[in-house]
Amino acid sequence: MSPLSGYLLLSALLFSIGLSGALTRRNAILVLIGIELMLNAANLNFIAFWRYGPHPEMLTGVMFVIFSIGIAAAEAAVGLSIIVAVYRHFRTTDLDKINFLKG
Amino acid sequence: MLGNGIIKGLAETARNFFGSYVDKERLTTVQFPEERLPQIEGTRDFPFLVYDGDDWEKGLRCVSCHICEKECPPKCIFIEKSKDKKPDAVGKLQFYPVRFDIDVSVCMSCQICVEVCPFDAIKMDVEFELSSDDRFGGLLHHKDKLAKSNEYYHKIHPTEAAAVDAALAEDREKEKEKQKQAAAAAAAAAAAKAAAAANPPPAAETNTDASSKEETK
Amino acid sequence: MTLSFLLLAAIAILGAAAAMNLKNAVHCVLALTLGMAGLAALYLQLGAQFVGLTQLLVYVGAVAILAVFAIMLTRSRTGETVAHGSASSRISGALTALLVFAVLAWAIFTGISPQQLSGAQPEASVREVGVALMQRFVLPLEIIGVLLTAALIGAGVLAIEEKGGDR
Amino acid sequence: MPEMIDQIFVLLKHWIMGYVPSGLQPLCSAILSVLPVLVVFPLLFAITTVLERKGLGRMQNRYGPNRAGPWGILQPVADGVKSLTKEDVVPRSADQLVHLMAPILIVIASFLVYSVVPVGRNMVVADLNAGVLFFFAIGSMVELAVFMAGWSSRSKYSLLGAMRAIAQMISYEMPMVLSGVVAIMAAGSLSTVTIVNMQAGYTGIWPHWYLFTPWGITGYILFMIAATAESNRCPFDMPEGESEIIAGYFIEYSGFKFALFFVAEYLGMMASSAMAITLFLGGWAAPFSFLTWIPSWFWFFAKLILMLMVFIWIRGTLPRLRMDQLMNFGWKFMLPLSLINILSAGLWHYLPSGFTRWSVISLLLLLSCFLLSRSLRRNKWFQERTYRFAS
Repeated sequence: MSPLSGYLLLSALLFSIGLSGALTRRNAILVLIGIELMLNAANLNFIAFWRYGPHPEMLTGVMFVIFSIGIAAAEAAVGLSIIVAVYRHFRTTDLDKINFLKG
Repeated sequence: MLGNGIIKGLAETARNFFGSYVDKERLTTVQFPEERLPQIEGTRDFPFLVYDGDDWEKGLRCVSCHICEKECPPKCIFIEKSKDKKPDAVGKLQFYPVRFDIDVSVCMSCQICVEVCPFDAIKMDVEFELSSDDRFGGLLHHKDKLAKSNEYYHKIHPTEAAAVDAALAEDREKEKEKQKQAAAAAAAAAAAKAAAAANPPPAAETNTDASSKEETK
Repeated sequence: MTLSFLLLAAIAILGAAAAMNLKNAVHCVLALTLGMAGLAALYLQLGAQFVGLTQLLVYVGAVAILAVFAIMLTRSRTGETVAHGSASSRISGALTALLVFAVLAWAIFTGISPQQLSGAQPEASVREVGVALMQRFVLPLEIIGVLLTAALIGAGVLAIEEKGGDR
Repeated sequence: MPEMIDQIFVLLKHWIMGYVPSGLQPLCSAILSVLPVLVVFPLLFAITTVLERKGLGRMQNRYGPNRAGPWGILQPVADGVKSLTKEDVVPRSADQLVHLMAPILIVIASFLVYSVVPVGRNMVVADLNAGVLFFFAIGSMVELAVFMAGWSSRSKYSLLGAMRAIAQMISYEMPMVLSGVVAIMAAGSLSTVTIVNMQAGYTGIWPHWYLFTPWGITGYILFMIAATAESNRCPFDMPEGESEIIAGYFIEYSGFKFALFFVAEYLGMMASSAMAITLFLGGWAAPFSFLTWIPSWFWFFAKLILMLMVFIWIRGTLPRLRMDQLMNFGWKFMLPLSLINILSAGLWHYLPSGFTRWSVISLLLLLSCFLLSRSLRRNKWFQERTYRFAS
């Protein structure tokens, strides 16, 4: 097994863990954390491909990860403030109970 | 502009810092175990038992009436009353404490025991270095450690002690008067009853005289 | 497959798995932080120093603290935070994740030919990153700047408490 | 000969390395680099505590500790023995693992930041390409450790203290990073070694420290204020305000764990000072060109102790701020001023050198400082305070 596939496997595993968390947890904050985890798994892929792929001097993977971290930070900030706002309205962060639009 | 006050304050602390090395007058603290500030007269911390005369066992003013024990808010006093009576410093037969313990670790120095004592037997001390290796026994003071002479009381709280002595002397004077009157009345009655019998001199009276003189000297 | 890779991968997986399985939400966030720190160390190991340290700064310093603050602000009245969904949803979620992992692993094992890989350690010094940000990637950088500003304002607007609200 | 004394520790390390078999050399080199950091800075911490207590005493016209050893210099030893032998109490409802991890994490983070601080010429544990970023990244770990300590204790005081500490640290981390950015801009590098090397030259007898520029001194002052807040020192010590929340986030710690928090606080203070020295005060560079014969490491530690004394002086002078004052100051004064400072550093780069550059940039900074402090004051002066919970 080449070193690259090790990193890719790790990334896939992290992605699956994050996905399972995002699908099964009921606390909105923990769902957000799962999504962050999936995002980070993708970031690891970018770095691994930058390291072992062709043309590392172009820094494409590194740049992609830097922007991705920036977006993740913005997402976390907005997401958590949405959760706080939702909490203020519903008095809970349990996603199963926030079902106003369900009809 | 922001920061003027900060600079002023910094200058002040710097002045204190260097000044304390130059000018010893600035240092307001004393080096405690070696140097001590003189105690003011109102100093008081834990109670002690006053005795008259030289022998602390005989001269204790306490008659173990249990008032202080009952009044003590944290219940730090333990008294065991004697079965028999012994003559006190005045010579009158009184009960005396077989045990008189004060747990200093519990005492809160409220002075209530002093205020309720009708015999002026318990007073406040100024001794504060009471620390001990023994956590429980060392802080439970027994009768022998608590008993301190009236002279000591005069030394630590002169004004108060003089007032107490004066009051005691006055009480005794009154009592003497009363006894005299009683004796006179008794004598008169006795004389009236049995003129033949001679009046014996009251022994207690002379005793009281002697001890009160001794006290006030 | 060096020892350091295995160690850091173990830390990252442990942190991630704990973050998704623990009961207490604060424990989850702390475990996530551990996983993110492991990932940052992996970036450093791969030679991407700037990215690794940024990851540490953003996830350990900012996102974890934000999440913790959010948990503290939204603690449910009944006490402890809610754990998992119902058993059926758990099983279906885990199955989906397992399926995704199987597909990804299959793709990884069949898709890569080792001949294309370069072995040399590439250089990503801060200077090069900076030059790239200012030349090739200047437009994305501007867009990210606008996005972050918008996110800052938006988060503030969302989280601010209206005067005379239901508090 | 001066070069030899200057490099004596580096030469010593090379000499020892000569006796080590080649297989063990990387490991041995790492140990030899790390070990001095683990010895010197705790020692400096011990010296600082006794200096602080004696200095504060003198500022308040007291003697300070003078019993343990001659003039009380063995006081830290006595304190150490005391804290080591004390009982380690863990609250029953505490989160055991997190409660244990918090002091360990905070001490690790406090020690890690020293790895990028150049304490002398060629004397740095790791010359990282992104050293300053490493410093701030590791510094942000302290916040998490503080939260862990406060939350795991399950005490409302420690939770309040932790929340205050985190709010304060996040608010002041931004001005700290931004005020450090000017030095990074001027040096064109994130590596601490390069930044110091850029400042090590002399014009006549005067050094090229960034402190001696208008943006440098502004950045330095802002950095130091932010560093005071980051290390929870007076006047920004609300997180451990004794009078309102007893001791803040480490109230439930005792014995050695408490001592670890104490060590971490002082190590953080020293790390911030070391970073300020690196960024603005020329690191190990001598203050005048004719003093370069004195070894570089001496200059670094002399500057460090001087900075620590300034910290002590400020602690002895200023009372504690209120939380709203702290937040207003951080967000409405420090942050805008540090942004303007970055702008002025950029302008400085493009203006022709000479008197004009000096006066323009100084005027810009002074004016903005004046206006910001006025706006800070305006709304606060005659405002009636309302007490929400005390009616």
